[in-house]
Amino acid sequence: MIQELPKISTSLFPKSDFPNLLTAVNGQALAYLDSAASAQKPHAATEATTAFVEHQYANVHRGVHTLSQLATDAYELVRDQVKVVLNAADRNEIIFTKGCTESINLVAQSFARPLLQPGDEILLTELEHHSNIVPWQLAAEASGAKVIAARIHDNGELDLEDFKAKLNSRTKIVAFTHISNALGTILPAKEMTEMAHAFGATVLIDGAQSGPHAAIDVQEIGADFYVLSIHKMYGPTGVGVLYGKLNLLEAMPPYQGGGSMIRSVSFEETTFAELPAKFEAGTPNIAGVVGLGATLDYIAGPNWNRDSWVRRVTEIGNYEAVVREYGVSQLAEIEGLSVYGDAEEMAGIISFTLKTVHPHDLGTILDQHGVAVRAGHHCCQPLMKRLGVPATARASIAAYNDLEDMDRLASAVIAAKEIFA
Amino acid sequence: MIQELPKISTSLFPKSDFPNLLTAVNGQALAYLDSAASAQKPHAATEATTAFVEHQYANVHRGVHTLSQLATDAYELVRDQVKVVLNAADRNEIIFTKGCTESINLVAQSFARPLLQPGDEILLTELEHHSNIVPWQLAAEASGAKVIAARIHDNGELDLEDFKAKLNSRTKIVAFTHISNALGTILPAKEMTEMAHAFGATVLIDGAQSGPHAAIDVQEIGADFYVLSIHKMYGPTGVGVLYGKLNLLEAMPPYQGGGSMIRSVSFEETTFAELPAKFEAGTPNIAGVVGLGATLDYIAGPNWNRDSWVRRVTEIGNYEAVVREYGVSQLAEIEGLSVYGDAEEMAGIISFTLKTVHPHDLGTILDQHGVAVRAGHHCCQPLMKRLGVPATARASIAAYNDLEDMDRLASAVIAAKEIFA
Amino acid sequence: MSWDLRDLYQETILDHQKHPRGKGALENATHTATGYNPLCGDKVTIQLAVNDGKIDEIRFDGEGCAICMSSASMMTVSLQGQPVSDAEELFQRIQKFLTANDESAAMEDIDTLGDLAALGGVRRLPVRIKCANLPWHTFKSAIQGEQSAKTE
Amino acid sequence: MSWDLRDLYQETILDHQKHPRGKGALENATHTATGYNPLCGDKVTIQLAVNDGKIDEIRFDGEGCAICMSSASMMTVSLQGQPVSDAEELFQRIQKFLTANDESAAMEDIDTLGDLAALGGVRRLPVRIKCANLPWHTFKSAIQGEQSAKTE
Ligand SMILES: Cc1ncc(COP(=O)(O)O)c(C=O)c1O
Ligand SMILES: Cc1ncc(COP(=O)(O)O)c(C=O)c1O
Repeated sequence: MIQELPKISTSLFPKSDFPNLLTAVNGQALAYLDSAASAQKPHAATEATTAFVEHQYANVHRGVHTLSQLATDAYELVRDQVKVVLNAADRNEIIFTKGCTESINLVAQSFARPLLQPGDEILLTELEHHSNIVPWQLAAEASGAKVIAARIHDNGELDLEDFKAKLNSRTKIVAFTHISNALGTILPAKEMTEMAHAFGATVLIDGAQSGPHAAIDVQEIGADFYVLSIHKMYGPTGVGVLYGKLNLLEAMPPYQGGGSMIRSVSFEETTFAELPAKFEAGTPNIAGVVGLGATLDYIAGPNWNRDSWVRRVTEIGNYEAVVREYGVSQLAEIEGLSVYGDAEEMAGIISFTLKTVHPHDLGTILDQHGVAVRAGHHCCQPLMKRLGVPATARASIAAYNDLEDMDRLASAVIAAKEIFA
Repeated sequence: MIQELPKISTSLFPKSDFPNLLTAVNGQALAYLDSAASAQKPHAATEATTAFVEHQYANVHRGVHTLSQLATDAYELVRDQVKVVLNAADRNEIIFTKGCTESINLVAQSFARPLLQPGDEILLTELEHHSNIVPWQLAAEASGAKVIAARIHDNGELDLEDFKAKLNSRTKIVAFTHISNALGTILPAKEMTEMAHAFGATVLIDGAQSGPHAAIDVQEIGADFYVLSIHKMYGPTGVGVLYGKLNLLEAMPPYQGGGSMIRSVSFEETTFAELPAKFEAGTPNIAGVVGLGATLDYIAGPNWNRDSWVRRVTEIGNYEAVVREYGVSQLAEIEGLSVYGDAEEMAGIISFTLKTVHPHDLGTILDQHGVAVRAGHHCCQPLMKRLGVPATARASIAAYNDLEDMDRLASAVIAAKEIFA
Repeated sequence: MSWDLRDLYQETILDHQKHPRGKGALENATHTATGYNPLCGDKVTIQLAVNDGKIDEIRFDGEGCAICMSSASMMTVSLQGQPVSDAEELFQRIQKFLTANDESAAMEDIDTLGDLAALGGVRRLPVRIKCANLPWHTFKSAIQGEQSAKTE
Repeated sequence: MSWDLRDLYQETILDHQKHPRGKGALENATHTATGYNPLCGDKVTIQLAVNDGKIDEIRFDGEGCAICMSSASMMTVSLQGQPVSDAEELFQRIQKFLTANDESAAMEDIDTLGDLAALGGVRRLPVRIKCANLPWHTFKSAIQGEQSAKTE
């Protein structure tokens, strides 16, 4: 894809903006290549969050006093920001959850479970993360529906023919990941959504890995639901996003009951609040949501808007592709090393195995060299089975990684190989 | 209860430990009397959390690399700490959720919903917060069970006779608040639990308000489930606790599906992980949980244990009772002011109305005097109906409040009265 | 205080709160709607008798804070006997007055508002704007034939 | 590196990994259990032929990292032909060796462990202790008549 590697001397996000990247691990400088599991946090956003907690904090949506109002304003402002990030049509389409996993469970329970009839089908893909499999299995079990998975090609690309062949009039839900966390494959989300809509299915897209690395336009894709995990977007833990089309969210029953999601409560009858409150029962992760806002500001710079956001994340995606390409070229020199995933469209993930060294041992040895990678099934056991490996080692690239991190990765892999020689 | 008011010159927790308390609001020093909605956070805990995020952060439970291990250790250590706070028998009885509301919904959906048969009863009290009503209504609706509420006396005390009379062999769940957030009433949790158990019912206790203000011993109470909201315990938002007896949690199906909560996943069959992982699907609020640990350290001091924890929170409860008593005595001087809730056992909450001034107006006027109280139904609409008021003003007291805050409250109320004279 | 509470609780407001005009039920109402503010529990019912495009009678009832109750009371005074089209136009002016971000835009029509100008104090307190606005939104719902309104 | 990887991947470990002893299926097994490490996907099956309180035969099979596979291989060597009671006692010693918090307590019996002492490198890497321990827990499950084990 990339014709000529540009010279990259420093990373797109300065490492010094992320204090944890400067931590010494096992006496080595850290080469953090596990951002697909969770990204490190910019100091500026942590600081802004602390400032909020220490100068504007109170509970939201309930109080007439000043702090409560300040906190509510800060919290709700972030809803507007996320609307821009996803290009949603309406701010009430943005629901804050505790993460991608909760967002998917919410849709599986409040949308799918009441809808599904025995014999109905939920179509997934072989690439899915457990968080985009198990919630559907639970809803299917409760309703007698079936979970089905579209196959992938050996290079990690989705087999679009098989996907198409598995769509039919019983297909009620289609759920797939925008970017595979285990391989890095980018799926043709718009095309798949159109195919699914042709059969009347409702489409949920798992954006856990696309959020931080690609421009997303839910209207252009046509997604019915789109979910994000903020801790993977350089933001705080315990925050997620559910985007849903207004008419779908409006028609859905609430997921959790509690404070803030009601209009009126009596022991005889309870009526529910409008969107988005209906799906945000209880005190939300106020500081986390405010921290998300500060993180978006860090990523896109002051006074960002839709245009500058799209430019920035496109730049990030391109940068990471360059770093990946370089890393793959370095690893390719190592005999016995296989990289999994070689689709046309790849995000910044390198999944690999080494003939003589088990991924778990590789993980430990790399760690001793200060190189943090993930080793295991990446919460994708069905995919591992499909690839015929128990596990892989995975280096995932973020905007703060650089070519040197790739060099460190390659030389640590060589060192591992030598131990087992 | 308190014979002689000790002289209190400084608060139990120094205000200067809580930066937000030093914020000027409307040009006035802040008298923050809304801790029952959410408590302010000690700087020491915020700082410790930042140190974690900036030096040890990674995702938990999945990685072989050093940061992942450090993060997992830090996260799991807090589970041991919470076990001590509640005096649970086993660390696997402690599940981290996003809040009290989620904890109750989890039990309502995973425990109650499969158990309940048409005609079964769920017994609550008239004191309950919407978060301890609506989840049960949702479970009851799905199963054909009925939600019933035990009455209170006019002084806000539970009518134990009525509670007893409403228990019967159809009562499957009994859920009640340990301390009323709207009135401050402390309920006889142990006695009520024993009464409920005599009919074979399972008991959930809502500890949202007891967590920060009272010593809790789930084994001594005999509670089957006990839930906490950490943001009310001076800790971060987006973290809650579900305590459940081991045998109950083990027998329950999972609530949400996703990463970490599985043993193995295939499209044909999925098996679930052991406790506590089974109920912690997806990436948890890692920084929030670590922040909880730091908050407990702040509250109880370094190297705390069960004994020193109990001593400390008992001291906090006693201190707050003294401040409350003083506040009530000041307010009692104001003609037309009525305090709601006058049970034998009261926590640090003062709920009141003023004849000539609507609580909402009172809230605004107090706020302009720098006094932050809540005005409204406190997410307790059935209780407001029972008391025959649309709303009350509520001053809630934490360990950082002092007698001067009470004086400020009383004089601001007098100012409000004058405006409407 | 950086700002005087008397700006919010002006004499006019307190007067309408203590001596509400147009309060009570209306027999032969052609339009009725009830509005709620779920945040604070305020509740206002507006009843209208509209004939030939004119508001012959208007009444309010309900329970709420001083801002909400006096706003309702002043509203009945302003709308009583008005053509519906003028009432709707006044609704628009009130919206601009209470919610326009730009202070000078908000103040443009202040001279045409009479007693209603006393509601302007809420502009400084976003959380209370809903209180002032609840009767107006409820009126709007009533005239449009809806039965409930809210202000969030 | 602050610590030498050769401490973890000692010659003994690498030798057992490359040339596993006791690997394969056992016919006429009296006890069988399979252990999983859900974290990394390691899977070990242990089969035993126990007669008159003695382990006549022991085999392992499965898939996993070097630590896990060599631990299993060494275990078959140590337990082959041993009385069950001795095997259970060795299980206890291994637990202490791998998991005792106190370093000197852990090291007490090191001289009695033979090749197994090579597993000691994992003590420095808590996340890898489970790898070394999985075969042992699976053995324990098998002898107790359970069919599955895990190490978390
Ligand atoms: C008694 C009681 N129960 C439940 C809750 C709900 O807690 P949260 O909103 O943190 O989930 C609250 C807090 O508002 C409460 O006071
Ligand atoms: C593709 C994908 N989907 C879903 C998830 C689940 O996200 P979380 O654990 O933040 O809920 C992840 C992250 O592990 C992921 O990579």
